[in-house]
Amino acid sequence: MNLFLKLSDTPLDIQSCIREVESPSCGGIDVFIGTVRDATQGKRVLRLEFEAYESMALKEMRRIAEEAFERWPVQSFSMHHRTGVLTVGEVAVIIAVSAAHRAAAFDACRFAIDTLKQSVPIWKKEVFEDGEVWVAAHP
Amino acid sequence: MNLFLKLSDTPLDIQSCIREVESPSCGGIDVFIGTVRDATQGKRVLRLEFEAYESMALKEMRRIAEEAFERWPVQSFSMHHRTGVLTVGEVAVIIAVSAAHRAAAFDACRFAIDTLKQSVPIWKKEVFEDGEVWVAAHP
Amino acid sequence: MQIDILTFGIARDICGGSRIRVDVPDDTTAEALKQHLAEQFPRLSGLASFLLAVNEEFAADNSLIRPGDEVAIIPPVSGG
Amino acid sequence: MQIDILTFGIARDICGGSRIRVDVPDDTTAEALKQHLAEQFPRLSGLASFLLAVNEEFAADNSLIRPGDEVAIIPPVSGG
Repeated sequence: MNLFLKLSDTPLDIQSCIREVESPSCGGIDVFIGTVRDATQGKRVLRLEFEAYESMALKEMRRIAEEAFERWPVQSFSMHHRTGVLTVGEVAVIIAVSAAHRAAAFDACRFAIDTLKQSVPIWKKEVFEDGEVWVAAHP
Repeated sequence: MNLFLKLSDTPLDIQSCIREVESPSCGGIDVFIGTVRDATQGKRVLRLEFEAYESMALKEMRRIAEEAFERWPVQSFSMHHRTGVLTVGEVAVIIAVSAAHRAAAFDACRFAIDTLKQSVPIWKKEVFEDGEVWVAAHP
Repeated sequence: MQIDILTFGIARDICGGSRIRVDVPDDTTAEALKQHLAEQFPRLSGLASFLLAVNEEFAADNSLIRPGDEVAIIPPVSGG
Repeated sequence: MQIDILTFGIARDICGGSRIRVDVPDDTTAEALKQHLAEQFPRLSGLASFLLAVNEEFAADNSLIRPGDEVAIIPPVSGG
């Protein structure tokens, strides 16, 4: 089980995340990259601020990876998440999954980002010109 | 419609394919990377040889991209395919798709690789220690 | 017993600090602690969800809080 | 009329060259040309599929081949 997890307050490196999952016995890698969008619901975003409950976030990230290995024939799994202040265009999360065949890589990668957004204790605040809001906090 | 297509007989660059689809208005990028596996059906693969009907392959690649733009709210689409002789671990194809929201990026990227494998006139020969075979040629 | 509670995101804003201390009876359950917190900080009840983690795991309502446990308020997550 | 036909992959191996020339009646359809090729190169019929492209588009069986068209044999593709 090749499993790589990272929380970092400095810029993430896409190439190194992908390199972690490359292997001669894999035929397909699916990579998801989440970036900071310049607008949300029509409002201009100046920056995002990510905060993590780091020890628990890493535990939940590991749980996601382990479930991916259980459910699909995945070869390697890497998930890097950024914390701190991010400006528009910066990378907030990278998930790379390799497998012998592509279906497992796609399924596991999509499962991983969907589940991350539901269960990993990381929070983001959107900062606009006229205020700020913790995303998803209120119904 | 930001659309980037490439057929190349020299090594593909993952980072530059991804860079083509990055944009401040996108929130998610899905990337598929197809690499040369060291074995197929238990037989050791020495190398792959890719051959393309280049002008038609680029037309079919464009058709796939255009269909992706029609079917999903995709922002940018890039597809790079390698030709020539590839050794184990090398990158045969990269598809990067960006969108405001991740579902479109995942759906369009997966559609693109699935359709590429069905319709783009590119052929690969697997070379083993004791022979070679054009993949999928025979029922 | 006294319990130190970590807060994050909007819960930190609501509680006014990244670590708060509350005084609850021994053998308090996660559910009872949530009720206690919701009374002390009514805005927690307005969140889309409001969970507790105990020792870095999401806590079931009936799990007991023990002295020394690492307890955290988990408002709706929004990573990625 | 004489038609030059591009071949790729296993079709090139079967036909013995990356460009072959066949002699067919005027107003030949893609289907008739495929039959002609299958008679001349019987191993083409053993492929999982065997299509023609005319001017870089997959050709319908009833499409007419005209002098000067770019015709290609497309054996089963296997890119990616």
